[in-house]
Amino acid sequence: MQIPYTVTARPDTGVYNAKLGVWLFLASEVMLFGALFSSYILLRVGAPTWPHGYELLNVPLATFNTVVLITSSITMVMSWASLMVKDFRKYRIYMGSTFLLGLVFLIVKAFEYGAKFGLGIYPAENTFYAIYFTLTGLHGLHVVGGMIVNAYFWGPGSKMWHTDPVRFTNRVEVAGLYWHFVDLVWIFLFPSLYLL
Amino acid sequence: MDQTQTIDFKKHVRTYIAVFVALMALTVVTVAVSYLHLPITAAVVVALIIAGVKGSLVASYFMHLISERKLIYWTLALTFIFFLALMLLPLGSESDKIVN
Amino acid sequence: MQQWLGMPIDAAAHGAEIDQMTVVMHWIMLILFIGWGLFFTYAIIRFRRTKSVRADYAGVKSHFSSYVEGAVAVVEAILIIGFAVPLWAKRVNAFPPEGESTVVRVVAEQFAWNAHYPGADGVFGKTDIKLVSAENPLGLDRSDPAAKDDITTINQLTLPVNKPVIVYLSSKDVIHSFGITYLRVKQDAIPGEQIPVWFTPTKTNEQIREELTKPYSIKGQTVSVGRAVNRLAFFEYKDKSGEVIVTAGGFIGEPEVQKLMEAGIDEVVVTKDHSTMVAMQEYKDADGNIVVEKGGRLSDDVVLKLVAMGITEVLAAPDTPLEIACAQLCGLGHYRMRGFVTIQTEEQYKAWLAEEASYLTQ
Amino acid sequence: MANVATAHHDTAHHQEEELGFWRKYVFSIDHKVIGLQYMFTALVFLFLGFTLMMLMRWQLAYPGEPLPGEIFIGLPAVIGVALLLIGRWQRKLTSLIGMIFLGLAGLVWYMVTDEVLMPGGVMLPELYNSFGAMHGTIMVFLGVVPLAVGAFGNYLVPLQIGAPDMAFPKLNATSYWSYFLGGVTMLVSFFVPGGAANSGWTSYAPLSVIATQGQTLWLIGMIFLITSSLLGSVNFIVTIIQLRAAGMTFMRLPFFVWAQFITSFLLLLAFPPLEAAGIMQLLDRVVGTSFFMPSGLVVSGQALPYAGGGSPLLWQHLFWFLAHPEVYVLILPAMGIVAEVIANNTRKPLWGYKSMVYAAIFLGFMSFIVWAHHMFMTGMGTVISTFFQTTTMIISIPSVIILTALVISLWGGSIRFSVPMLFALAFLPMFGIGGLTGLPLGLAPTDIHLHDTYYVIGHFHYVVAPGTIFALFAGLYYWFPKVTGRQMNETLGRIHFIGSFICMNVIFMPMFIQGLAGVSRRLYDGGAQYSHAQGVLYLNEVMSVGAWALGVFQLFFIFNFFWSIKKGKEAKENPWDATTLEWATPTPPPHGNFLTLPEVHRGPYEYSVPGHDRDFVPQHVDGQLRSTKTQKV
Ligand code: HEA
Ligand code: HEA
Ligand code: CUA
Ligand SMILES: [Cu+2]
Repeated sequence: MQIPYTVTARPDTGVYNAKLGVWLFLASEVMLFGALFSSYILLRVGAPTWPHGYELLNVPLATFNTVVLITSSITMVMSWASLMVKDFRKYRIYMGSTFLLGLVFLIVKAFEYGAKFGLGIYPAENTFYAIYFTLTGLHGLHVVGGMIVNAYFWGPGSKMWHTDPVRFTNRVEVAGLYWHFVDLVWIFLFPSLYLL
Repeated sequence: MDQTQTIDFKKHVRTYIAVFVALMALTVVTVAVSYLHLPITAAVVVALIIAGVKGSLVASYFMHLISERKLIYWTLALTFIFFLALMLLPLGSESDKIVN
Repeated sequence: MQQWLGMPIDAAAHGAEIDQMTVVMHWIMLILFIGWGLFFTYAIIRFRRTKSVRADYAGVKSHFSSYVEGAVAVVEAILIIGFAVPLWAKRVNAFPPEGESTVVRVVAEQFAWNAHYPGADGVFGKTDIKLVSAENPLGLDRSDPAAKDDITTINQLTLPVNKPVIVYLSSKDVIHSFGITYLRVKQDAIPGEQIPVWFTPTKTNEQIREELTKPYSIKGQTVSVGRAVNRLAFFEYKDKSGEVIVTAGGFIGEPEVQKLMEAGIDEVVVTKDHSTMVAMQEYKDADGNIVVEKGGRLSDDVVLKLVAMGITEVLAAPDTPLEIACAQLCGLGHYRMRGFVTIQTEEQYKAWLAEEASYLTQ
Repeated sequence: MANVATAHHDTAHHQEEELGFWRKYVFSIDHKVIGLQYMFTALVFLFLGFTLMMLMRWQLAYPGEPLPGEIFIGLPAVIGVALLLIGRWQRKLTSLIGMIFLGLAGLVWYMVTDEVLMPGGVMLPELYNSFGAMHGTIMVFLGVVPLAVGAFGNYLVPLQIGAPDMAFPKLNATSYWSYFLGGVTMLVSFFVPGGAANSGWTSYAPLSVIATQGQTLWLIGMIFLITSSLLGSVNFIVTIIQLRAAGMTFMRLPFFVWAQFITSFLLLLAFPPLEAAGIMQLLDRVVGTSFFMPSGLVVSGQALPYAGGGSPLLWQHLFWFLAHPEVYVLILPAMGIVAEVIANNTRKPLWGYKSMVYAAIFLGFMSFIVWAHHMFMTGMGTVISTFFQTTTMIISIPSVIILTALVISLWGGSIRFSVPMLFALAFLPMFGIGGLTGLPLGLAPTDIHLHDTYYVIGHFHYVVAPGTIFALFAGLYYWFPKVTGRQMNETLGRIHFIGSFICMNVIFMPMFIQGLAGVSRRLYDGGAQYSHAQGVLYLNEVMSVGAWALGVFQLFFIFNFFWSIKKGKEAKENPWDATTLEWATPTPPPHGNFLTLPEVHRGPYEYSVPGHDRDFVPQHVDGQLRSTKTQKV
């Protein structure tokens, strides 16, 4: 028997299953990163001395990455908007660029990490680097996850557009919610690690 | 595609662009401020305010929270409360230790 | 109720308050439980199917329960405001001035308690982990003038009675917990932190021993022959031919075990280790010479002598009644991470300090 | 109803032809099959956790005496062989479980004959600690939670709310398999050098960071388990909010569903911090970061190669941020089961259903801000300790409300002492004891004397063992006919109950005495060294004998369980004359549960409604009633 409200919204709650699902998932993500931020604060407050992020980390690169991620956010939302107006071609373009921007972000990150490793600096160096690598690393994994999803909806997954457009649009919206969250995390990560 | 959709599609896109510009601007600001090397508390306050604004922009417009259902609000409100507890209570116990 | 709860004797000034609060709480718990229990029991008996065939849709109509719940809330509020908060505040805020108290550093490690006394100058000498070694577990820097007169002991905390004690607690490796049951003290020792604890002992070890004195059975322990190897026989054992295999107090080795088995004896009584106990009264044998004086250890031969005299129960007390029990899992030796506390009169304590100091000079 | 049922039956057969064995039983996405997978896995783990404890109890009763391995291998071996015998002329399942029990016997054999950790059959402290840690971990994370939430929740929630399945069936399967992997990882950790994790289920740093390899696997296992719980909880919440049948308003949900709903929120929001902490501890252990490692650590004379600057208390905060809500995760579903069973067997509505619901919500909310009552002895000042003492006392009120409502529900009932009811009734006073003894622990001054003593062990075992475990037994006996279409044997059930009830109290009551005397927990020799423990040492043997006896009484359950699957006496469609929706489907429910989604017309517990001939009115049955309100509050 069919599971109700997979596509259409349930009248009294006003949402369809996947949407509620992803918001709940994001709630748990908030607690996950929350715990790491909390650890960051606790360690920093407890430390006798703590370096300023901009003394040790590459702010210009990170700023560039911020721009990249924000841009990827808008291309993501545009891809969804295009589907709303049934413009599949535009969707393909926007979704594609979202994926590519994600890739750019990762490459830049790779350079950042590489530079540090080159200097023989690893997470074990001190608690600052430990939390820096952990937070950015975990965020990076989230980017990768998002990119896999986006790639799927750009390529094979997009067949569904022709069979069940409404459902496909929902899926893209949900993927978008996740992607924006990843962006949102970075928006907090960037100042707290690099600028303070 | 029919008229009405194109209309509000255009409207949507305009808001998205606006938000995008705002985000860029704020990014520039926050980085710029960091070069002033303000005293740490001031710096934290500024950085968090800016990040907060940027965050809420993304959430409200890109994630459409502005026009979201109550159900979602409640879930997030609950999460936020516990998030605060997770931030503040450990700090509180660290700052209230037995001393002599 | 305190006895009834089996709370151990308390030898600290603040102990009574904690015990009293514990007792109060248990009374409340008991009353609540009996209250609910009675209602519960009555209900399941009265409303069993055979008695009440058709249930009553509404059930209880009164809102009495709300009052009960309210009452519980009120009682808990009183407990917090009236007992918990003030008591805790006394423990963690109202520290006595260091001048008028005995100040000690205690550094826990796997699996021992290192005590560090500031010595005559009342100043703790520097410590440095680079200096840590088997002989110098604290890493005390003897070259530091303040350290010259510092006294350090391992698993032994000697303190004067009726004078506040402030212990600065820390750990070298993992988290331990500094628990002294009879002093109602417990505080985690956390590496990287130094946490102060304070208490005022009100009884010396002698007094505590007196309190703990009770008839103590020195009977042996029955074990299967297999397990009796390398133990001392409690009775004399003969084989069928009446030849002695092992005398009372005799050592049971492999050969003895063999003989015992051949003799068809499968269970034997061996001496139990009573050496942690001391006699609390003098025991003389028939011709008046002392078997064990008051305070003497109940070593195996003493026990055997007493048994030979037909005494199986003596007035005894633990030799070291006050123990530091580690109350936080800290590794494989957690269970044996035991330190000893000796509470003495001011004079004895001074003497002890002097003695320790004398070792330093040589 | 009847004809509908038959209709269901042929659809059921129809289904079975469609899916092959693997798709149907192993990689199924049917919430009922997944629920059963959870149930069997969790029961086996419960038994393993118990076995570890039976071994430990030997060391506690007879410190240093060689352990009679044969006996302890015997228990699971006997069960295994017996199940294989039953299985010979029964379904594959039983034989499978039989082999698993033989596997358990093998595991025990491996451990008791391990010359490194058990030279001459004498358990070494390392092994004792490792068993203690794994007992706690297995019982909490691999036993009770998967059984209470994964099994009961999965099987019943969709049925009780009138849904065809969970909202995300594939996700559901994923979370089971993630749990399974977590379990396997934990099992593997028994075989690595140094044995399984041995730093307590709390894994306090720095001890856990410098511990043997087992700890690394423990952390990896936990990450699987946490992932599983997160996926599960999202699924439950969406299912309950979105898939309620027409007319199933929130205030018409069975209390059990409410319990699962709140539990899911606890899992969803409390687990991530432990996941973060787990990752950090893993990094500390593997790549040498110092999140939990302060500067200047010296272990056995050697300075540790850590940069330092970390905080051991950070771990405790993150751990207890999960672990306190976790303990309510252990109790809420149990309360839910007990509520169902009591309503059904008193033949009357729950008293104060609404207040119970609100209390449960409040309980769930508060449980996030009391965690540091586990940390009173870590050096807390007045302000923060006052905060946590207050919240701790406040959180006890909702529990009081729920328990009181359940006790009052008995009043005016027509009580059937069926086996499930016996367990449910026993739950009340047992939880009462456990809960009440939580109060002196919740106030810092009294906690000074009781912290980390056997009093704590007694406290929480009264809530989890004769509490939760009994509730789970009640549920197993109660819903058995729903799943198998057969009843479990009454007499065996009663023996199982009486035996377990007595043994549980023989085991856990003495713990309070030992605790008040000041005997610490986690002592390899049960305190034999300490003079303050001498007076209560004899109790160790008493408790151990109790534990072994408890083990023997479980045989009655296990055999009854598997025997009844095929041989139990046939059960009616609705053997307990229950009102909730799970009984409105045929037995066993087909894939998709309902042919036409039911419509709900009234509250969950319309028993003995005045002016009705039958003493129960199912939720889905139409027809005007004098009162459609759930009942007076
Ligand atoms: C299901 C699990 C569960 C539950 C429900 C509880 C419930 C409570 N717990 Fe418990 N607790 C644990 C599991 C649980 N706990 C575990 C596992 C630990 C140890 C962790 C470790 O260190 O390893 C622990 C430890 C623990 C501590 C730390 C002790 C220490 O380490 O020093 C504290 C301290 O505040 C505490 C307090 C409480 C309180 C106040 C409640 C309250 O919620 C209780 C409220 C309930 C009542 C007040 C009962 C009311 C009911 C009645 C009175 C009805 C009676 C009915 C009849 C007689 C018919 N618990
Ligand atoms: C849900 C949690 C839970 C449960 C149910 C139990 C159940 C039991 N526990 Fe557990 N225990 C803990 C959680 C739990 N424990 C924790 C967290 C600790 C602290 C660990 C630490 O120190 O870090 C602990 C510690 C602990 C100690 C202290 C060890 C120490 O400090 O050194 C002891 C001592 O006796 C003990 C005993 C028991 C006993 C006898 C049971 C009995 O009640 C067991 C009852 C079990 C059953 C009745 C099994 C039922 C299952 C079946 C019958 C299987 C059927 C199978 C099929 C049908 C396929 N436990
Ligand atoms: Cu030190 Cu336990
Ligand atoms: Cu708790």
